[in-house]
Amino acid sequence: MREITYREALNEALLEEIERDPKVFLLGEDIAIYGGAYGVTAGLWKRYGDERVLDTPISENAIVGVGLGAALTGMRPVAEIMYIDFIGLCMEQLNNQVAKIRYMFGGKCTVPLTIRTEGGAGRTLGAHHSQSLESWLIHIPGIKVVMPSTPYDAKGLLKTSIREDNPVVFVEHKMLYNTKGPVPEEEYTIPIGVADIKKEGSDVSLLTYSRMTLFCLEAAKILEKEGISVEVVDLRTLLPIDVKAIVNTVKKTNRVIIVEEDCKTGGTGAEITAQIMENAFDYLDAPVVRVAGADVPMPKSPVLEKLAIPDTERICEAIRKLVRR
Amino acid sequence: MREITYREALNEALLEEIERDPKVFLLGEDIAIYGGAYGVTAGLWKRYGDERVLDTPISENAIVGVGLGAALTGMRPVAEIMYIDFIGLCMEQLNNQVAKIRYMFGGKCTVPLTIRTEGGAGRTLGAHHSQSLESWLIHIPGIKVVMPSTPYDAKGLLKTSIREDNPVVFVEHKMLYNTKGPVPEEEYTIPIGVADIKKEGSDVSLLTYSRMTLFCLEAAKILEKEGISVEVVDLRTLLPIDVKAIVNTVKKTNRVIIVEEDCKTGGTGAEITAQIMENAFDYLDAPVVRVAGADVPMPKSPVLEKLAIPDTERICEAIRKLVRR
Amino acid sequence: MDKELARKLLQQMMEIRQFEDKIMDLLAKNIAEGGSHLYAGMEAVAVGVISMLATDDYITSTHRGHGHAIAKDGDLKALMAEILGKKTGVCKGKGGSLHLADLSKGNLGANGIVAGGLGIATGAGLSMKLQKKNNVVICFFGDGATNNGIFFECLNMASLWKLPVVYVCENNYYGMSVSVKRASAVEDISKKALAFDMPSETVDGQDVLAVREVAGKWIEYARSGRGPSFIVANTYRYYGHSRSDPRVYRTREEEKFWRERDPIKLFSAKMVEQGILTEGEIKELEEFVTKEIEEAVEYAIESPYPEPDELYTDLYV
Amino acid sequence: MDKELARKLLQQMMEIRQFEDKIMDLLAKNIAEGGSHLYAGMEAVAVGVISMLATDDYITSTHRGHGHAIAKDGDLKALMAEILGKKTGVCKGKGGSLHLADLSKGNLGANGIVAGGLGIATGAGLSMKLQKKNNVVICFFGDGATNNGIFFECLNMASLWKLPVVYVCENNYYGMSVSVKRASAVEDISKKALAFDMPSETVDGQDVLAVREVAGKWIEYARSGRGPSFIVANTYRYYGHSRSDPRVYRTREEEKFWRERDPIKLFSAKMVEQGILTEGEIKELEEFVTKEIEEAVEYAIESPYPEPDELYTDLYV
Ligand SMILES: Cc1ncc(C[n+]2csc(CCOP(=O)(O)OP(=O)(O)O)c2C)c(N)n1
Ligand SMILES: Cc1ncc(C[n+]2csc(CCOP(=O)(O)OP(=O)(O)O)c2C)c(N)n1
Ligand SMILES: [Mg+2]
Ligand SMILES: [Mg+2]
Repeated sequence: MREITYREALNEALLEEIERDPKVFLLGEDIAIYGGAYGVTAGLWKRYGDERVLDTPISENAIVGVGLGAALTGMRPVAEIMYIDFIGLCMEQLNNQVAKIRYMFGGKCTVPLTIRTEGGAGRTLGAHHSQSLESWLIHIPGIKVVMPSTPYDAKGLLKTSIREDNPVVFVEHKMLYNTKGPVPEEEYTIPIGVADIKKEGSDVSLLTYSRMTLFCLEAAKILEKEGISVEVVDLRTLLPIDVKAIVNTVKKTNRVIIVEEDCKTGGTGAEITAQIMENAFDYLDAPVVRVAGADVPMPKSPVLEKLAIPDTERICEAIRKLVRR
Repeated sequence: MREITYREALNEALLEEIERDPKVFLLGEDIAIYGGAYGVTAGLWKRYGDERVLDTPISENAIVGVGLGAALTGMRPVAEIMYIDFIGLCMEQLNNQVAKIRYMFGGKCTVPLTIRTEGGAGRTLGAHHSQSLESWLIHIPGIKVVMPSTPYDAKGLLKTSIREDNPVVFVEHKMLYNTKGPVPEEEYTIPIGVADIKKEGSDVSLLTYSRMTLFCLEAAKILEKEGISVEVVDLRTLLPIDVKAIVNTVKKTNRVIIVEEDCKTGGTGAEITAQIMENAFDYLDAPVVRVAGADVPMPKSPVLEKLAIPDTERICEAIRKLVRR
Repeated sequence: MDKELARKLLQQMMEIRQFEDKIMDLLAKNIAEGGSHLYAGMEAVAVGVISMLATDDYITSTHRGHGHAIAKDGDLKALMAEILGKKTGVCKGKGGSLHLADLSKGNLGANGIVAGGLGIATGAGLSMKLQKKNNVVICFFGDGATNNGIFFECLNMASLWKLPVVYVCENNYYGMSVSVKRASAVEDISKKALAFDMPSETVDGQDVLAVREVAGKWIEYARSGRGPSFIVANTYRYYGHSRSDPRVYRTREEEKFWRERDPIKLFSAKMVEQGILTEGEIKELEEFVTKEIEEAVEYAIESPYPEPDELYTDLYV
Repeated sequence: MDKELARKLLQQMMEIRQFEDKIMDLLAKNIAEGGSHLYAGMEAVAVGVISMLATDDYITSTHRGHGHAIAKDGDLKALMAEILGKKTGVCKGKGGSLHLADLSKGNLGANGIVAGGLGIATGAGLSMKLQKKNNVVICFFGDGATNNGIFFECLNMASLWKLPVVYVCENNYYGMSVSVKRASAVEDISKKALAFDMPSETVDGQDVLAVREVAGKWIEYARSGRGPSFIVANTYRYYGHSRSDPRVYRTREEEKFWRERDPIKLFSAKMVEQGILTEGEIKELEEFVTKEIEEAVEYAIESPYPEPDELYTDLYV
């Protein structure tokens, strides 16, 4: 199969959905002429013009609100918030309006709105351009939250997200855009809410998502040589989360490490831990471990940034320690 | 000891701190002439005028930013965000600026800013005036988060918060303002980060905070008659959380129920569960249970609102079930 | 002035007034619970503006949204039932007073967040433009809302993209308790449109015909593709912000001044003067409305609450 | 024109320019990592405005903040070290290019968030007023920032409360790639102040003396308690928004036009023409600055990174 980058996969998904449905249009900062801060929308404006690919002012709260208004009245917008670090500017519209409006209106509307954004550390951009804020999002009933790790998943899940009649926040990772992977030429979609076992194993389970999936796979490879069989479960969707897949892997290995890039306290791993506690407690041979981001703003210094998020070595150590327990 | 309401206790704390420190001033919507949407600042403007009690325009993001700017340059502001439901409007300033600035600046400043707000359901105000969003806050390293349940705690903790050189978000509960409790006449403060055992018990521990503490105490009373001894731990502070107190109560009773009003998924109970998993797993005789808010926007209808958050009966049932396990 | 039209305008204003007075009553009796921001006194704005719209045009409303909902052809029974949180409410009892909405009537919803509807209105305007529909969107909000960031973000976008949105500021001189003077650097709110080269006009919000004229002009302007506009309608709310509000921030004289400029009285007097309606007809109309409202209240009170399992429905498609 | 002053202004502008050129170089060599938004071309704004301040006056800066930091008496070594994330950096390597700050010099910080510093500046202004200090706050931000809600919220408060803040919009005609024309309903950004009855003035941002004159006037206005003002300084950034930016959104002719209006060249020529500085002196100054910057780079490169345990320090008091 051909290999393309995560960025190209996303670009293809957008292009195909623009082609497929005249109601789809994109709006966001620097997505048109510039092609997006990370190049995801490159070429689309040239091809489709302002009517389908719209540069906006730097007005995050309005971008989300306008996306909602368009979604309520017949369009299928894909809004971009350039960095998830800016999501605080539109949390009101996202949480109070986008997520709640269908419920508040007694189910008498649909909100076919996708909000694309991007997060994560790795480029030493400092505290305002490196965050992982997905745990805020999973606490918002009414939206769905998707965080793919591979080009294949990115394309298939973005297409599904755009076709959803529910609002979806689609969180990309800045360090994944240049990663490559197989993506078929033919049309496909991936359902929201289904985890993917990226590697089977029997001694310990790593539950993870987004960029950390890559680190987990590296760690699994290293540990394999040490005779430890590691299962890597890529959750892909955080809301709704695939509880069944989580329970199944716990039943299989009885030892779990959650690997997440976000700050540990109040992070996504906490919810996953609670799900395991509630649904698979009796299958645990040891307490669930969280390998997570440090509870600090992201420091600029490259040496500190590296320490602030999990890396392969820390994952390996956690696995060794857990298996010994 | 004299008994006063939660509202009066807060009012006293503000008045005393205004008197004590000329750098303390209050700003927020309708806090001056009107005395605050829930009357907490009643009388203060009349006594101290615009220089100490400042009505602002309806500009939540700027209120927090202005509070920060004042805190960095010699003042000790207490900002009010009328409902926590509006916090999405100022999450950018809170998360990116208020919480991170000291760290980003290499420790070369302090941020003596208190942000008071109010949350919770119970008045059938619907989805935009009934939320519990504290789990977003505990995921913001750099701030502290306080949520008192009694007039005594409210007064002592608010005074400490105002005196802190770190930013504190102080979350009150709309259904507590009229509750009464003993509050000494003389000056006192309560340290941030210390839980309070509101009732000792030996069979099962309820971990809770804010209004739910009252429901837990009611449930404990009911269960006592059924021969079940319930310990009620009021966390009081959610960030930092009192891990020691949590571990101690788990060691004592080996059975834990977290009672929280916020939406369950990604809620504060998830983090508490993870803390127990990591620090007291071996002392658990049964999985930790979360009795939490439903994962829906708060419905208006009084019958649905009641179902959407925990009540004494649901807590009692959870206790009975857990003890039988 | 067409008699049918006069009757319609008057009837809607009366419906709003009596609806609100009734809710005040229900609140006092603890039959209605929770907050309700009452529109009484401001009827000419909602009725004047909305009467110039086509049925498939859109509005967005506010926390003070009963008037807009009624004027946008809302069903009185379903609205009253919603306010009581009943299953038969226009939002099945899930929204309540702060979230009245009816997409089938073009009402994109009241909003518990001040300025919370500005984005929705602007997005609906963009949507009309992209779909090449010639519908217009009316965006209602208060004077206080014009100090919130999203107000400016949206007006900028609307003007930049020439969207068919008419922004209508219902200036009742106060936010909750904070007067325009104490909250806004400009007392003349229409000046805010200068920051966006957007045409603006101030109108007497107690005079339903004046409102109609101004609204009609700018609706037409929007419909013909010339872009957005900003109307400031000066008006007054009779009741306090909430039931417990002792209204210390305003004087009884000021209240009296405005009560004398009551939109229903003013319009009734004018219609009688011009011989379009008789006093008898007006009285009849009033009685008709009283009956309508009574029926709505009865319907609402007798309606059942939602079933418990409704808690989890309607969240996702 | 005082010779010492001329030398100081020129030196600061040269320091900024060479600092930026050097960073471009370090980025290309992968010695500097991460983003750096370069100020080259815009030097006359920071230097012109800040040279009119007292040392205990405040500024807030932007994502494009190197120029402001240098002009506000920043230590070149500590700034360069910060940009490389070194322990000796002005923020101990924790902030980086986007978060340069030095409270001891009155620099309340650069900001990774567009318009993120507006609240801080406005709050500092309120703080001065409440403390009855007569210090002034300069708030820098770009043209793009004037479309963000908090910009409007803050200007409203500042005007309402008559705060001693001078808001300085560095209009370089583009956000990242989106031109003012495509992002703002008014091309003349100074019009935005009309929404707040705030005085405003537009100035040639390439002419350091013109900037000084205008800034001086409004700083004095603020200092004497008359309230805030809004300055729009028209200027241009030479480099792309980031290193990889091919600058397709603007023409090479436009860039050439602005390069010809280089603030350092313009000011140097004027000083020579007026006989205040000789070409030789200017050359000498340039060489002096080159040495300074080289030393700063050397210092920064040789400085150690923070120790691992620094990860957890400086979060709470
Ligand atoms: C974002 C936000 N801030 C504050 C409130 C609380 N609040 C509700 S109504 C109101 C006053 C609004 O004033 P205005 O916009 O003039 O409308 P009016 O009530 O006068 O009709 C306030 C402050 C809110 N609902 N939303
Ligand atoms: C709130 C926010 N939105 C978007 C960005 C991404 N971004 C960084 S700089 C920039 C352009 C800013 O334009 P302007 O204010 O004119 O400043 P300039 O870069 O031209 O100096 C953008 C969109 C950001 N940092 N913060
Ligand atoms: Mg008002
Ligand atoms: Mg710019």
